[in-house]
Amino acid sequence: MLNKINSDVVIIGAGGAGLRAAIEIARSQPDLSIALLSKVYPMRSHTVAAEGGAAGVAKDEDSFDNHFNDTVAGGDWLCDQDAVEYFIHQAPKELTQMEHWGCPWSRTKEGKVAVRPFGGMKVERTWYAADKTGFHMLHTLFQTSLKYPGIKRYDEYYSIDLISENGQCYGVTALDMRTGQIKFFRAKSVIIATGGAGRVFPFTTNGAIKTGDGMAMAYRAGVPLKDMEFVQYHPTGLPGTGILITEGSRGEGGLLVNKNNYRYLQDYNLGPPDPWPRKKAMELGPRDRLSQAFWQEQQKGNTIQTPFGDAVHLDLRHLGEEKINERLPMVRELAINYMGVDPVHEPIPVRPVVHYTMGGIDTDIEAATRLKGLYAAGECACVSINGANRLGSNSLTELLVFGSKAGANAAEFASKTSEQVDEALLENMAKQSADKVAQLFHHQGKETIPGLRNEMNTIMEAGAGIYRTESSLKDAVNQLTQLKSRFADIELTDKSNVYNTDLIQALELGSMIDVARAMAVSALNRQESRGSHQRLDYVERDDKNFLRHTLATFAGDDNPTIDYRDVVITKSQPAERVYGGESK
Amino acid sequence: MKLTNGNYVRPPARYSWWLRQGRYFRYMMRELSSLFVGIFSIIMICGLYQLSQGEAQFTAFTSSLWNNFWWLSVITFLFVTYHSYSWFIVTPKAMPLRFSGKKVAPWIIIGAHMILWLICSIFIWFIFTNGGAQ
Amino acid sequence: MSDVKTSQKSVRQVEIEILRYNPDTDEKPYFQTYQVPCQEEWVILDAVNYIKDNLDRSLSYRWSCHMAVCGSCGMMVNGEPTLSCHAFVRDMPDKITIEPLENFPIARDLIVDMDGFVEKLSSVKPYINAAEEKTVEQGTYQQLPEQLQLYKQYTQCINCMLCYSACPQMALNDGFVGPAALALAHRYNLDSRDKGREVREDVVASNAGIWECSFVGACSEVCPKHVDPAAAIQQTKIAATGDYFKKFLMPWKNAQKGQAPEGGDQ
Amino acid sequence: MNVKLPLKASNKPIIWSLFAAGGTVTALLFPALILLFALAVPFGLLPAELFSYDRIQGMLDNTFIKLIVFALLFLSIWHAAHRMRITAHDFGIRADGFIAFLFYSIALLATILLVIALF
Repeated sequence: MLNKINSDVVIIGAGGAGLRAAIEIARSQPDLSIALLSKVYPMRSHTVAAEGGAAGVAKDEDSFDNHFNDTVAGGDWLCDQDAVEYFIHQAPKELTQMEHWGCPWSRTKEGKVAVRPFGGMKVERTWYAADKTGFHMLHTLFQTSLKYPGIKRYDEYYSIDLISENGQCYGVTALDMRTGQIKFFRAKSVIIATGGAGRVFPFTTNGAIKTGDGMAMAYRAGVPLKDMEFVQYHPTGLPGTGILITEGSRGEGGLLVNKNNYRYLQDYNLGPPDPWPRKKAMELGPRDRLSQAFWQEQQKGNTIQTPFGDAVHLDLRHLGEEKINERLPMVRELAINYMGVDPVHEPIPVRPVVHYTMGGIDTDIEAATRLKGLYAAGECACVSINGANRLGSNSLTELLVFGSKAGANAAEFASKTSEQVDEALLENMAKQSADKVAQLFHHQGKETIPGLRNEMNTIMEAGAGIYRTESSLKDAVNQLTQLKSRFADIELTDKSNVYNTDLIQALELGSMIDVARAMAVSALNRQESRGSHQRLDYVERDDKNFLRHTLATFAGDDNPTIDYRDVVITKSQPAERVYGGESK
Repeated sequence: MKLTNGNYVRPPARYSWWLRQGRYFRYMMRELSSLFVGIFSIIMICGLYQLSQGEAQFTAFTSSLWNNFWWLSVITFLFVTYHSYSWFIVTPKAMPLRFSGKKVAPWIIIGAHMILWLICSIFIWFIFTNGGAQ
Repeated sequence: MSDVKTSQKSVRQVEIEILRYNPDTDEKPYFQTYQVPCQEEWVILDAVNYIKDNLDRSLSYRWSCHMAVCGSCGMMVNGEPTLSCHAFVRDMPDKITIEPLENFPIARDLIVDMDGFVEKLSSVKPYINAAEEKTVEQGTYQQLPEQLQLYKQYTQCINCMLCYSACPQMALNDGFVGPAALALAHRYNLDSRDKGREVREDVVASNAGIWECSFVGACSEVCPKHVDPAAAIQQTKIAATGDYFKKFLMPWKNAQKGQAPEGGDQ
Repeated sequence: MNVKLPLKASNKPIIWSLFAAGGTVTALLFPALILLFALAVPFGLLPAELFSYDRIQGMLDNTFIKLIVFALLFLSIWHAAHRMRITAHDFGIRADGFIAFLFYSIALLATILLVIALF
């Protein structure tokens, strides 16, 4: 008999979105019991690594319309505009709430919250806490969550399968990593907040934990994954390690130059090379365009050879030591430690690196999925406000706005629902989920986990990288299909019950292969170039056929089935994107 | 799968931990200096007591201190000086000064203490050797 | 990218000795030795990942961000509490010893039981305890940059627990609330938005709090984020001593404290 | 590794404030005092006549100096006693009650002797 734990709401993932959801439930409906599951302790969640900041209208000369337009244009018109509208209005409120909870936002001389410019913005609206915004937000949320006794944390529980029946979600099975025991978390409503899946790619800013578990879980339970072909490359990661150098460094005035010390972005329709100081520089163009420009420079042979591959230079020297120390202390520290380069004296070598999955679990503006009682928020979800390319600093705000929304709605659902369901049936499903893990655990196979994982990484980089073609994507899809069947024949060598990270990595790999297939098949079917999805064989944006969201539905061992849904357009008709210094 | 709670607790090195690392050893020497602070305090108190008992006792005390126990005084001096040094080195932690919103650099706080130490020492020496010369 | 990672870099053979423990099968921990071809630019974590992927799938440890901010991968490296993603192999000898963080029970291999740590962190009530809660509509609090600077340093803790591992008082008394938690309490005490110092003093100035610290200073020396918990504790001692004598001299203040709502939402 | 509840309010501030004040005072003055009173004569830095009974007694006749000497030695002895208690703990001696009694008793006796000697 499986150990069963009853709560009103189960939240899977205790990063920014999960914690924000938990706090929302605990303070709006203190009677509800909340089980907060995470495969890591909350402060290890990858929200911690976000650097630059969180967007929300703050200045008098800014407006909600500006934030709306920047977001929609940045997303190449693939955003649902009703969701964006809600998002931009909630943003300043959520950021203010964070301030009340103690987030150490950087300040102006007058003691107001300071804002900095970020890529794709007309007016600066990025709230920041030096260059450790995600870190401070996560710790503020975690520490604030300790105030609420209603939040019961289950740290280091790896969630396995959603338990759903008849179109409604009733809980999740999870592995207690320290004992190896699988438990059934029965709940009236469930929120997934497990973050992205950058680890599908070999070269990423994402931490080891970002393996798309929540996406895969919802996907296997029948919820489509939306717009999975859109994977953001951040233009400035450190070669070798993929460590993120924040866009804030360009917001503060950093310049991108090629091996000839030439600001090459001017050649890619991103604006004139205005001298510093300037607000709307070409360096602050959208991330997709900057990453693509790097690829083009690489083709032309203008990139710089480093022992860790090709790079361009991010030059901060003109900012001076004092400003670098005040605004970008972590960038300096990271560059010195991991690159041996002090940005005060030398330019930092950087290159594009996989950063963010715009796509994710298909949710509506209420953070609800098509399974009743199942909600999703944060990077694992696709609302969608990010469209084809996320605007820098919208994601930290997104996890607050929609984390809060998911919490409120899940609480509401949990307190109203009066389901009639056969408990024995649910328990049996939970047991099957546990048996599946046991089978994996005991299987004697010949494939290794690191081997398959490296192959998957290579396939995705080669087939679904910055630029894609029909043949590269077809290859990727075919190879991933083979990989999926080979995955059934893996061997686990660790037979311990306690912190069996071999088993956890196997389960994560299973998730990643499913997510990777959704990405590759979605990308193959989108025969246009839009935002971060660039096809060398379909170079134009095609609004006639593809101003639509891709919905990939799980089909077992077969490739997912692909459907489309129209984008919600309220007030901004698709137009040409104008970038950085080109904009007014 | 079976339930396990078999955490292993390493026995701490209760008596010898401070020999394992330089930083622990330096700390223990700083702590041990208190023994010598105590010894010298008691010597001084004894001296004062002998002083109150009359000239003969006091002279016996000083000659014993200078002739028989000078070696103890040397050790005491070394430990107590180390105590002073190690105490001033950590003052910026206990007293983080701010001047018009900016943190005063630790070396300034340490330096100020060292200078104060020097001034106090010279002052005592000077007062004693010159004072009472009336 | 993986081809780039393995290309033309100088490789050094390093002997890595790791303390292993599996409660399912082992009475007590033992050392296991691995030969690892380390690349010049590797951090210790890369070498451990190499072992996991190529030599021994059963090795268990925690890691995630690889950029010294998530705080997962603390280990004893050659006897020193270290973030393994932040320590470079090039700075190490040809033989490296890796053990789980000291002063914590070993759960498995390099994974320690950190529940006690999290409990201690929670015990100091590390959240804003405002005199009056503002609504979102009332906007943000004013906080001058110099007010922010006052506590900023103490917000930098990533909960990596290296300080607990370095603290000899922790080894001698496992009930001690410890450096990170006390520094966190100090962070909120110094925040101009917070009014919760007295509430926190119940733990901070208790028989398990600041007075257990003998100012060894090892916590601050090993802190990868320069939080300087030793300083936080010293300053808290001074403040708590002031509060203690104030209570004697002004007993009527105590009565007021008793009436104040404690812990806000608790 | 558990927070053992209930926690007790500590009365350490009393002894700690003596300890902290004593630490600072001894740090500033003790090296010079030792050099002066214990080492200057044997090492030939100063003539023994400077330490004659009459001269020392004459200095202590000054009430102000007497009070300063009292404060200095009072603080230093309590500083040493408290710190010795911690040091004993650090050396692995686990009889804190006894140790505290022992060292604080010595400090108390020394304080009494000091009062007798001076006043």
